[in-house]
Amino acid sequence: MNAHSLDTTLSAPASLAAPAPEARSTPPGDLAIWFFILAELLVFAVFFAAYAFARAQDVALFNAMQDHLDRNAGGINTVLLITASWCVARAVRAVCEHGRSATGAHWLAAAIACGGGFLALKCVEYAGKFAAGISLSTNTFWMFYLSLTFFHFMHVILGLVILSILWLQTRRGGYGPGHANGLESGAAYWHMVDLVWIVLFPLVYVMR
Amino acid sequence: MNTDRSFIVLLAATAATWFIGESGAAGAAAMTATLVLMLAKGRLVVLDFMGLRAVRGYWRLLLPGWLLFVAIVIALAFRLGHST
Amino acid sequence: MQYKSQAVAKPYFIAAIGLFIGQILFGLIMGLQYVVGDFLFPAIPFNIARMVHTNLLIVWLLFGFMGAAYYMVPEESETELYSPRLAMALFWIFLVAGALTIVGYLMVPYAKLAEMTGNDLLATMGREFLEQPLLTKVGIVIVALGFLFNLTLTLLKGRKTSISLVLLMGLWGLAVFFLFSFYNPENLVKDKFYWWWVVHLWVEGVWELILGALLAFVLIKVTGVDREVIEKWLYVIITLTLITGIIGTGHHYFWIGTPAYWKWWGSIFSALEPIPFFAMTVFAFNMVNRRRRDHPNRAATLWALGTGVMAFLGAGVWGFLHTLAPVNYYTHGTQITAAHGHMAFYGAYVMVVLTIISYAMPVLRGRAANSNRAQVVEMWSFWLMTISMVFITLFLTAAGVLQVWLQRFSTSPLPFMVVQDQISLFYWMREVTGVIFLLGLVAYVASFFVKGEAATLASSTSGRAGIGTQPA
Amino acid sequence: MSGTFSKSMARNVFYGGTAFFVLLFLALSFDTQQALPQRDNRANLTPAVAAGKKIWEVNNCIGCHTLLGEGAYYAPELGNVYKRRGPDFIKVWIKNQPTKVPGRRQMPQFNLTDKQLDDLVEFLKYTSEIDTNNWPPNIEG
Repeated sequence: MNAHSLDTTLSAPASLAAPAPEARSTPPGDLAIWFFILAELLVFAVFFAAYAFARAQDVALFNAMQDHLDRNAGGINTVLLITASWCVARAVRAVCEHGRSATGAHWLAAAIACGGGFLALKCVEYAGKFAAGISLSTNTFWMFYLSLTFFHFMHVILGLVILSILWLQTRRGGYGPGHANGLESGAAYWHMVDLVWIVLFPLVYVMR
Repeated sequence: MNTDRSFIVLLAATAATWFIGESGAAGAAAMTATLVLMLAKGRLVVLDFMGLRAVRGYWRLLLPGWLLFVAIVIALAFRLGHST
Repeated sequence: MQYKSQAVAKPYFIAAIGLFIGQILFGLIMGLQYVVGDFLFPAIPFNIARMVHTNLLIVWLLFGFMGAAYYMVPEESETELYSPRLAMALFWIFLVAGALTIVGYLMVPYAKLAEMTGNDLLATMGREFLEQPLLTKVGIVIVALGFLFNLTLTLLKGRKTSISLVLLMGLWGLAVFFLFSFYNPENLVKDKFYWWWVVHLWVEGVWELILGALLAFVLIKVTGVDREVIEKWLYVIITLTLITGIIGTGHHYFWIGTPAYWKWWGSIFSALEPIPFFAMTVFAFNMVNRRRRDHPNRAATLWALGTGVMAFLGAGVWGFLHTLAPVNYYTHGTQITAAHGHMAFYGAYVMVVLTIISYAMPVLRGRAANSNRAQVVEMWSFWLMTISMVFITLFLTAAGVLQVWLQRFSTSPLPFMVVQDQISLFYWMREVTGVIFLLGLVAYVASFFVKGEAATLASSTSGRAGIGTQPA
Repeated sequence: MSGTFSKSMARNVFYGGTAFFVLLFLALSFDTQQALPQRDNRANLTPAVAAGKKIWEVNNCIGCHTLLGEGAYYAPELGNVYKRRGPDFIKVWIKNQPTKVPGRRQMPQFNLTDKQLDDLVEFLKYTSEIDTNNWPPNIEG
């Protein structure tokens, strides 16, 4: 290993252009975003563990308060995020494998719409909770509910900002087979946001 | 394609999770079912959406490992909660 | 030295070292007052000595940061400093203002000083680390603005490297967050809440950008590793620092009247704060192992590696020890905090300033590196100071554990002063170790006066022994 | 095949991540401001308390003592001293300093007037009633 091995950029676009899945040693996207993703996942893991163990201290409270959550909204939001993630995956495929920027941009727009739907629905949920006088200081359950979901909520916002930038770039034909580092990186971040919700929904809304 | 098939499975698994919640099921069986669904869903997102299926080496194991770790911690904490 | 305006860094570094000596002398006075309570009383009461000790620390680190910036930014920007004369004028203003403030602390009763310096106009004094009179605070802002003006213009007219951008962001952040020191509401909880916006967001926020930039600069110079590689790792590390450190402020919001949720937020995020420090250590060692040249200044390399390790130990490990709310409930405001504070400040900020001084001073004095003899003395000082700081930390930790046990945890808790008497043995050991630290500092100063044949970059083909790294 | 690791992406992540956590911190701080009235005992924040805080400050009490655990660790915690010792003890104690016991830690004589002592005690009383999540663990501070 020398100093350069970390630094090697993809000098051969052909290696990515080929649709055949070739074994690679690093994930799609930039390593820098992957460090960030890992750090975020670590924070969420600690947060989830904190929730689970705090719940163990007061199961009755957590179960009672959980009944006030809108599981339908949570379920629909899961569907929205999964759909958005799928759209992003299709967008990456359209651009990276087939070089179809226009198709990719459409998929990204659909993903942004789904993400916007998530935010809207979550706002409705929050409005109901705030109207009921619930805050971070109400009790441990609501502290965690609001902290976890709001922390995730902000990630959705950041994810949507990233997707919007990707959408603009893709529409302009800024990415293509072999030069889609930004697109793949942003997509990976969005999938992380989805992944976190896939844990959060059952943990907070369902499990008892 | 993997992506589309995974998407359908993810929708079905979400419906199942939602149903467990609606049924009000509690206890070890419900917990295990929910966590297994969670692991399955997360794994599909990681492998097919994030594209880690095509990656060899530790990068491929890192995120499923994270999922498994989170699931185990949750399971332990819930066991602790039920036993007290 | 590539740009002659870099020379303004030299007086800043000299002043920093001078004030460092003062800081340590007052530290020794306080250490003795811990066990001989009436030592120097009433000439220098403990609260005055402590104020001098901590304020000197802050001021000399600021001198170090400024000197570092004046040295680094022209070289990074590949242009002369916008105004060397402004830099020199600000140097004298800052030095005189700082000296007058310290003299004021020592000569005038604090309440009288407050009255004389307009504390009745805007009460900002008498809060830990922000004890400076209003005039001094205003002076700090003016000096900082002039300094930032000078550097920002230098940067704008030259090459904009990531290192100088990160450095400037850190320095701007330092100035911006200092403004919260002017906000001192009557409500004690609010006072404390925003007090931490200065203190925490400095040392666990923007100062770490400065730390990262200084370390990255020296590593590029002494290892010859590609700038691209070092700079992208710099970004990764400071990202980790800020995503843990900003919300990590919450670990100060457990017991001061702020809402209970900070116990969770603060614990979760600050528990992850060791990660960037660990990353920094790994990074520093990696870069040195991958070095493409053997820089003749082995002392600077040693300081750079030491910064990584000691910052990780002091800020990372010792911070983690008492950062979780259930632990902090018992350790808050005990000698455990003092132990952490000492090693964290030494490991992160003292050492990084000594790193840049170690690298830059020989250059400012017209050579690539000091003579071998001078470097040996400097390395002795490194080990003396670092090892004694480790022991100071260990003794204070032992004192703290005992204090927590007797005063907080026990079923029949003892009063504060009774406990202090019982742990005095550790305070004595700390004081003895502090004297060894001073010896190390004397050796450090002496290393500047050791003669011998100076090394040049060309003559450095051998001699990688002694810095404790494996060959690549 | 080795992956991409570019400085520009690392820089973007730095800016994005920093902005994200700054905003999150501001949001939490905003909530804290909203929640403080229930905790910070502001109902009892009288002019005497404010005057007492200033006396606390201009005599640099924090240079030896801790207040709610923050300050120097040379002398006892004073956040709960009102509950530990009561108002009269505090005033007599301050008046009688320094003790001049050889070898013992000494507190200076600050020459406070009776009014100033009353204000300081009011400040310490107010401080002792702040909701500190039940800190310190016991009366010894």
